[in-house]
Amino acid sequence: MNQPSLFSHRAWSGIAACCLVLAALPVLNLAFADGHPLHVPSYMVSLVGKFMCYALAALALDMVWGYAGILSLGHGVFFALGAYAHGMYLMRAIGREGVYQSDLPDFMVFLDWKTYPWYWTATDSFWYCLALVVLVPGVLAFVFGFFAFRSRIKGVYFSIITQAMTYAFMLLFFRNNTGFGGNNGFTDFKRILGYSISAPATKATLYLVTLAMLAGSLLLCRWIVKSKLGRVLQAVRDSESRLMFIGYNPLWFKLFVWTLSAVLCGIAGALYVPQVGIINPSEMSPANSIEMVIWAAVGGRGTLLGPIIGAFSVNGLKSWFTGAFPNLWLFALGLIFILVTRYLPQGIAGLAARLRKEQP
Amino acid sequence: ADTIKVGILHSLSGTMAISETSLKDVALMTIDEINAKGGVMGKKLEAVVVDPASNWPLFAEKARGLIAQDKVSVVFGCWTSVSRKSVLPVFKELNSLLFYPVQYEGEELEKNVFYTGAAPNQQAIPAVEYLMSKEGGGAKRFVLLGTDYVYPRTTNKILRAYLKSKGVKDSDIDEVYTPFGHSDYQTIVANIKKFSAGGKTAVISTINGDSNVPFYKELGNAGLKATDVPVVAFSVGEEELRGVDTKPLLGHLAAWNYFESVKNPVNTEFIKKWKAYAVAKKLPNANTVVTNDPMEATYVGIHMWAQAVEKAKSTDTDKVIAAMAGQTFKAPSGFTLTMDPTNHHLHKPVFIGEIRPDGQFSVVWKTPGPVRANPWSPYIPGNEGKQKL
Amino acid sequence: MLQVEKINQYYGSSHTLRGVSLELERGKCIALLGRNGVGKTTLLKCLMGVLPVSAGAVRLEGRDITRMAPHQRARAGIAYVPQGREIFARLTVEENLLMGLATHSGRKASTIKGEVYELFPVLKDMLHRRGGDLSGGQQQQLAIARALLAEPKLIILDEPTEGIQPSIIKDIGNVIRLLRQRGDMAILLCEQYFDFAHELADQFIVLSRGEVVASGAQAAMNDPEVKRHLAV
Amino acid sequence: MKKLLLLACLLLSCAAHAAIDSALLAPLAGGDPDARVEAIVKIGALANDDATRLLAALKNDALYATPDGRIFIVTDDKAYNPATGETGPLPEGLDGVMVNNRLRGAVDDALSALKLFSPDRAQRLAAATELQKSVTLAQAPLIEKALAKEQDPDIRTMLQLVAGTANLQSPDAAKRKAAVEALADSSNANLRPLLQAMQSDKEPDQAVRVAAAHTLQALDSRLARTEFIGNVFYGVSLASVLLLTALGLAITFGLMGIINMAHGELLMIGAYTTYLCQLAFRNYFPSAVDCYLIAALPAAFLVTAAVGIALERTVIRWLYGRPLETLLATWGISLILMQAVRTIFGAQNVEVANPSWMSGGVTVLGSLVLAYNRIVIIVFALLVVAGVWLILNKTRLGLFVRAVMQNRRMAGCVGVSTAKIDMMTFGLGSGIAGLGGVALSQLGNVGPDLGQSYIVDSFMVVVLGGVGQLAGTIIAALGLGEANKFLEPVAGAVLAKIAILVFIIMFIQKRPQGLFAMKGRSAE
Amino acid sequence: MSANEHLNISSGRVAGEGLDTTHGAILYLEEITVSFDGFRALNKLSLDISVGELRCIIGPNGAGKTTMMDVITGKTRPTSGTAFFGQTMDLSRMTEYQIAHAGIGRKFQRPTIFEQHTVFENLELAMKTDKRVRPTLFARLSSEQHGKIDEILKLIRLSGSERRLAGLLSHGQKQWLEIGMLLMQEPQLILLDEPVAGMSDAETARTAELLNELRGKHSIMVVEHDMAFVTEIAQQGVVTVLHEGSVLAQGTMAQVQSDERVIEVYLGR
Ligand SMILES: Nc1ncnc2c1ncn2[C@@H]1O[C@H](COP(=O)(O)OP(=O)(O)OP(=O)(O)O)[C@@H](O)[C@H]1O
Ligand SMILES: Nc1ncnc2c1ncn2[C@@H]1O[C@H](COP(=O)(O)OP(=O)(O)OP(=O)(O)O)[C@@H](O)[C@H]1O
Ligand SMILES: NC(N)=O
Ligand SMILES: [Mg+2]
Ligand SMILES: [Mg+2]
Repeated sequence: MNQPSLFSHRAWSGIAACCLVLAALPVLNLAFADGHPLHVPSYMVSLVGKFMCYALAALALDMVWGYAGILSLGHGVFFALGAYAHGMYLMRAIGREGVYQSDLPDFMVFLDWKTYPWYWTATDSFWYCLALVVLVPGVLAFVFGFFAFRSRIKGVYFSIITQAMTYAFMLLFFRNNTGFGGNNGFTDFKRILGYSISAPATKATLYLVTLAMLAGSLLLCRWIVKSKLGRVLQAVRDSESRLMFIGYNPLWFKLFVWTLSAVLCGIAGALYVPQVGIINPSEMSPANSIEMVIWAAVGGRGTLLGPIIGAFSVNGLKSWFTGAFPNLWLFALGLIFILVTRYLPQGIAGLAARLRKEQP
Repeated sequence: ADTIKVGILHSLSGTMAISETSLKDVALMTIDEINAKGGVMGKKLEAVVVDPASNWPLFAEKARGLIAQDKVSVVFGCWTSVSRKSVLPVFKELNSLLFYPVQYEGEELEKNVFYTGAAPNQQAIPAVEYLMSKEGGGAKRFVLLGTDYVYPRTTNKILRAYLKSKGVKDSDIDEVYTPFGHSDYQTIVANIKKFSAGGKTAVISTINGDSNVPFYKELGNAGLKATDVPVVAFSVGEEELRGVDTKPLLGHLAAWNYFESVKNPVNTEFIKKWKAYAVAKKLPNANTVVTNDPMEATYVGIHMWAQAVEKAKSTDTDKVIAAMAGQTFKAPSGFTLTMDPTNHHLHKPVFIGEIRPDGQFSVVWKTPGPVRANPWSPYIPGNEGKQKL
Repeated sequence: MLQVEKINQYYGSSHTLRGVSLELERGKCIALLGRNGVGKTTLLKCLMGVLPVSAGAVRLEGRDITRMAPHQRARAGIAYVPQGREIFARLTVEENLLMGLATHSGRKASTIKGEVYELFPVLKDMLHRRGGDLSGGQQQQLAIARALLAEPKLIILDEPTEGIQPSIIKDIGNVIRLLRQRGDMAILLCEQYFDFAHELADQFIVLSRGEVVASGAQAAMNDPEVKRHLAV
Repeated sequence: MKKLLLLACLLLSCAAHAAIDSALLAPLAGGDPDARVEAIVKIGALANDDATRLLAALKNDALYATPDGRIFIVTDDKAYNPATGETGPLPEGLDGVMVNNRLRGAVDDALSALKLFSPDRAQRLAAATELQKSVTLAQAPLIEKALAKEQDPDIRTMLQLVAGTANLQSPDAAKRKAAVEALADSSNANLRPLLQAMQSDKEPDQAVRVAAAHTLQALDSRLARTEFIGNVFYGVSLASVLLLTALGLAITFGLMGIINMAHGELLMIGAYTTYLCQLAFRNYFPSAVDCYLIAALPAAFLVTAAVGIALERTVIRWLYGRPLETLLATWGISLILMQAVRTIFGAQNVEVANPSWMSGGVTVLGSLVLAYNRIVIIVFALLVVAGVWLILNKTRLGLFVRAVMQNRRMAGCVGVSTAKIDMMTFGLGSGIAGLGGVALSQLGNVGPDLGQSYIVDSFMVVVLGGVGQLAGTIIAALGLGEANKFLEPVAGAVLAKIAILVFIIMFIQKRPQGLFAMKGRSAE
Repeated sequence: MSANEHLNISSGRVAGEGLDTTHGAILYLEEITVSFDGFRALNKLSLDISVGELRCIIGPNGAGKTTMMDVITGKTRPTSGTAFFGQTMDLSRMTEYQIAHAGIGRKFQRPTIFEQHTVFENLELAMKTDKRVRPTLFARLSSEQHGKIDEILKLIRLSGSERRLAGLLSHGQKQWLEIGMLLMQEPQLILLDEPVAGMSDAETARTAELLNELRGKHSIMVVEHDMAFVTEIAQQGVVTVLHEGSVLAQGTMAQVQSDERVIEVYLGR
């Protein structure tokens, strides 16, 4: 309405172009043989697929951090729970092809478990697990958020308890007896919905689903941010108490984005597992959640596109540096973080906005 | 191509860098050594080093990159079991080769992996046997102390089954786990002390990584001496002891398939080369570098692979796998190690060493010769007859 | 004492101060008048160094202070009572007062002169309360007391009577009069309360949209021309 | 059996001769473990200075053998031949005599039995204490003999307990009863199984059983008390570590609002400075090496403060008022610092040894060992806290720091050089982190990742206490330390840690601003 | 544009749904005490406001005026005493947003607006609508609502500035914006804490004019230190003087101004 439009026309065309290019990658990978100039190596495709999952997580984080001012240092837990929920299905789909040739996953055979524990009930259903992907992070976030927001926990206090939460979950999942494979987590998946997980076509499909989810989430988030609710969220960020005096109950607004964000993050995790092939508790380590925040910050928080750009650039650089300068890459990455904060206070997206202003 | 590319996949940053960095260096040294002798099939080896940064999904990504992008013929790498598990599907999918140089919990056999570290029966079981022997102190009670993850949990499960088979009661076994990076061992050491009041006790430590130093410092300061309660560790070697004041640890034990202190010409040569390499490459603390078991396993693995390639006259994965069967190598441990034709594990000797004040180990027990690996522990029901690929 | 020469200031692209000049002598009080949003506060902030000026010069006792940081200007003898009080909310009243002594050293830096308590007795009762817990008017009093403790050569007051009860406004008026009579201090008073300013000032200037549109001696303040610039 | 032999020999205690029969020595160099143990027992039975010297040498790895089986005690580059009593140059082909735990145990037993009759009080006391652990019925006559000779009251008490322990297995019921009663004041946990056994049918005598039950009860309650006190101590000790690691952060984060992810790396730099000080002392003042810690304290403070100031001047000062951005920049700094240390010192841990005055511990209440390094660190933490408190509350600097952090612009307007205060405050916080690093180096690893393991805990402590509240930080550290140590024995380390984290989450619900919340209008 | 037209827009309801004002009073404070660590900011304060009344409250700095408003709006919980909105709503049991929802609007002593939002958005957020999550998400401004915002913009003379960030306004402009937000809320009871502080004399007069227009349509409570302004708006109504947390005097402006005690503690001689 009276808002400057969130994305300019140029940004819209940019987004569309990016989507096209991204969508073309797996197609080129399948269509052209290795060696052909237009061939995209499958390594590249799986890398970009992984980055898109990270980008979705960063986008989710930006909704709470950038717009509602809630800094979560524990989003890794939602990501991982989504991943574990999907992982349960993938584990069941291994069937008897595990090393112990049992109906149970190898790690359960190993623990001498004879049946699935109750929380594995029905996880052989793909759709049930998809529901879990949404429900588990969603319900956890809702309950956690409800109590935290109701107690009016804010700022670093909130950040730290989210960190405590993810840390606690990490330790819990590290225990073998928790029933999620302990430190090794889930890996060695064989198939999804009957299709071999390592088949190029399956991979391309997963990739495209991820792309669609990312683009869809971007649109959804944009719609929310541009609605009046988006403005209420920003008011929560800036002056929550003032908002109460004009009649809004911040609790439900916060809870809404917080839960939405957790669900998006869970979906990101669910898409991540089959593409990366492993989920284990280290995804819930506090450092991982902080890294998500870093992606959003580097890209520019409160901009929707920024976190996506941030996730791609930080992870892209990390992938490239760790191969190209295995001994020096931390210097380079660290320096980039410092320079971004120093010279690009609004992140990469802010730089883009500045350039646009300077040469209209 | 006029070179053969080999991948090196060890964390150079993050929590595992502490252990894995030196494996990368040993691998590079070994490759230099092979190249100096003319390479393999007349081609030089070219190492591609990447840093998976102690991040398991990154291990998988890097493995894929090495195989698919850099087209390496073989990868030497991984330390933790979870990093191995995370790259396994990649190696299977792309049908490539991984050489894994670290002792591990077993319960695994993969066509695409060669395990040059110890399986439980090549390390844990003999160590416990020793502790129960008269010479080892005749321990009757056991504290199984480990970091909370799969290697310690699995090892302890096997050990518990083994101890039971030897008539040790459950009440004489205490199993204790600490989180990764745990640094406060006051309570645990006090509890060990309490437990040991009930009879001759030994501690079997599968503590990994950073927690070892605080554990040993606490042990030393609490006055628990090796003559009272010996601790045998499976993840503590010369490299880890570099960070500890070992004087109070005199007599505590470790079980490995190699110690730097074993005396034989191959080892002398190996140590000399390594020290010279460290100085030449200006590695940090080059004048105090030590060798250890995973380093030896790396060294052996690379040489065996080179031999197999020569034999196969190809770097093709399946041909190399075939040629690996029965490969032998005169290892720094002083024995000639053989690659088992059926289970991809090495036949290795087992040594038990006591910590000396200088941070080295004096060998107090060893097997007469190399032992075949049982990756599937026979003490776990259902594992019978699984020892072959 | 204070010379301001043609200073200009921009907030981004909006030109807030346009060539404002003024001159103030020791022992004199100048009133700065103008409607809401014309740039009074901005001008005072520029004098204190909180905002940079893009052109022009500020001189204190002949010394060019245009590029000095606020703390250097404070040490050079300027004290500032900002609009909105800017109390150190989590310091006690006493500590807030001690902050007023930040430019002093030695014993002087730790002794709060009794005068301020005579002027603002309420502060004495509340020495150990946190600044932020005070009522609005109490905070305003605290802010003035803090500035006076610095014993400045130039005191800048941005709407000092805002939110203060009538009797204390009278007291503050008396203090300003006293300071003026003492003759060792120059006073720059930005005020919406016309009668108050009229009573105390020797001179005045009127700002409108960042420009000086009228100025003169106290007597000229009641001119309809001046009033016109203040009316809506 | 072994002990019986030893005793027999001891009691016969023949006159000392100058040298040891080489036939006795020969098995030591041989490969038969049983023969070696037997040899040690026999040598111990000689009970003369030469035997003591030989056994001590064996224990300290100073015993060597030639390939033909002759034994030498090597000190510096002289070889003493115990068989001949001659000292000469080192013979060809000397090789250390292998000692393992079993042998070491035998040597210890032999030595402590010898030492019971030593003229040195400390040695006798140590021997008596040692015997308490392992005494058997067979040794009872020896103990009685020592008891008869002993004058020192402390050692007598100890020996009485030892005698009691030995006599528990006496076939004579009266003796057993006396022994059980004598042990009523013991706090030796090793007695429990014996006493417990005496409760069962294995003990034929009813009176002894009753007495044993009494003693066992007394012992148990004493042990329980000891355990409780032990837990309190462990908790305080953990708290002191948490406090030292969190204190610097309480300043850089709590007061300045910088989400300082590089805090852990400042701890690490402090620890590495300690390492360098130790190296320097080892190389240049080997005689004073035990004092390296004293030098390390100011050094670590200055080095980390300097690093902190450099960071503040180059990076952080651009970020005031943008607290969330500090997270990103300091994360970058932390990566760089970690990798820098890895490049310079290697990825492996470096060794930092406790100075000898901090090694070991003091035994209290019979069985509770309070490690010296822990005690020192508790005291050190108290001193640092006191210092920080004084600086922040009793100096003008402290006032300015708080003022600048609350209202930077106004602080400038009243004449405070905010840039200088920022620099000094960050330097102070960093320097204190450096001191924390010194303490950590005495407990655990010194490696490039050192900081990473403490950063999460540090933030929890600071936040739980209430950001900007020094007193809160202290109480939070203490609370977490104690809670952890009382939970750990019940739940195990992993569940205890999870429980603590859940507790933190719950606690913040009750106190959304931390333990010491700011109340009133000023809190908004 | 005069304030008159504004009144047409605001529904002009005096009492809304659920508010029972059968006894004629909209607000009752009874024996309210608020203490902060032993200091009594309010001391057994009793006060009531009738429907449609414009009540001026004066009193020395620190008398407890702002604290009283804090109690009414739920920001501070009374240590003892009761506060009722209408006959039935116990304010001490309601949260801030429930109170706002029930129809009490407040302007703070220091202007508090959403600095990162534009002037327009500030008004939009304050507007009386369903303020729950779902309606907010799907809210679209009707042309009527749009018109209303425009009216208010004109009234507070920020018409040209509706797209400016509110944080960039001058002090006086922020005061006006906050008054505008209050009007958007259409509350039944308006609390104004020093509405003309920092306004020029002319602006003050305008504000007085506005309040005189609102009189009778809303119940209003005004706290001010500007005596000219208070005289202007109090007219013949009751002025209450607070001192040390309780009522010191009450009466018409003329009565109060001549009260010795009021002169002593507040007006000065
Ligand atoms: N940080 C800022 N960025 C952009 N514009 C600003 C900023 N601060 C103030 N302004 C604008 O500059 C103009 C002058 O503001 P200033 O605060 O100096 O006014 P003033 O004369 O003090 O008004 P008042 O009497 O209301 O205090 C106003 O129009 C205001 O909107
Ligand atoms: N949280 C608090 N802690 C301690 N004292 C407080 C707190 N809040 C208010 N006070 C004290 O309560 C008294 C009443 O404050 P209040 O703000 O209500 O005064 P007021 O009547 O609004 O004054 P003014 O006209 O100056 O705005 C003051 O003396 C103030 O210092
Ligand atoms: N395999 C191990 N040591 O994790
Ligand atoms: Mg102003
Ligand atoms: Mg007030």
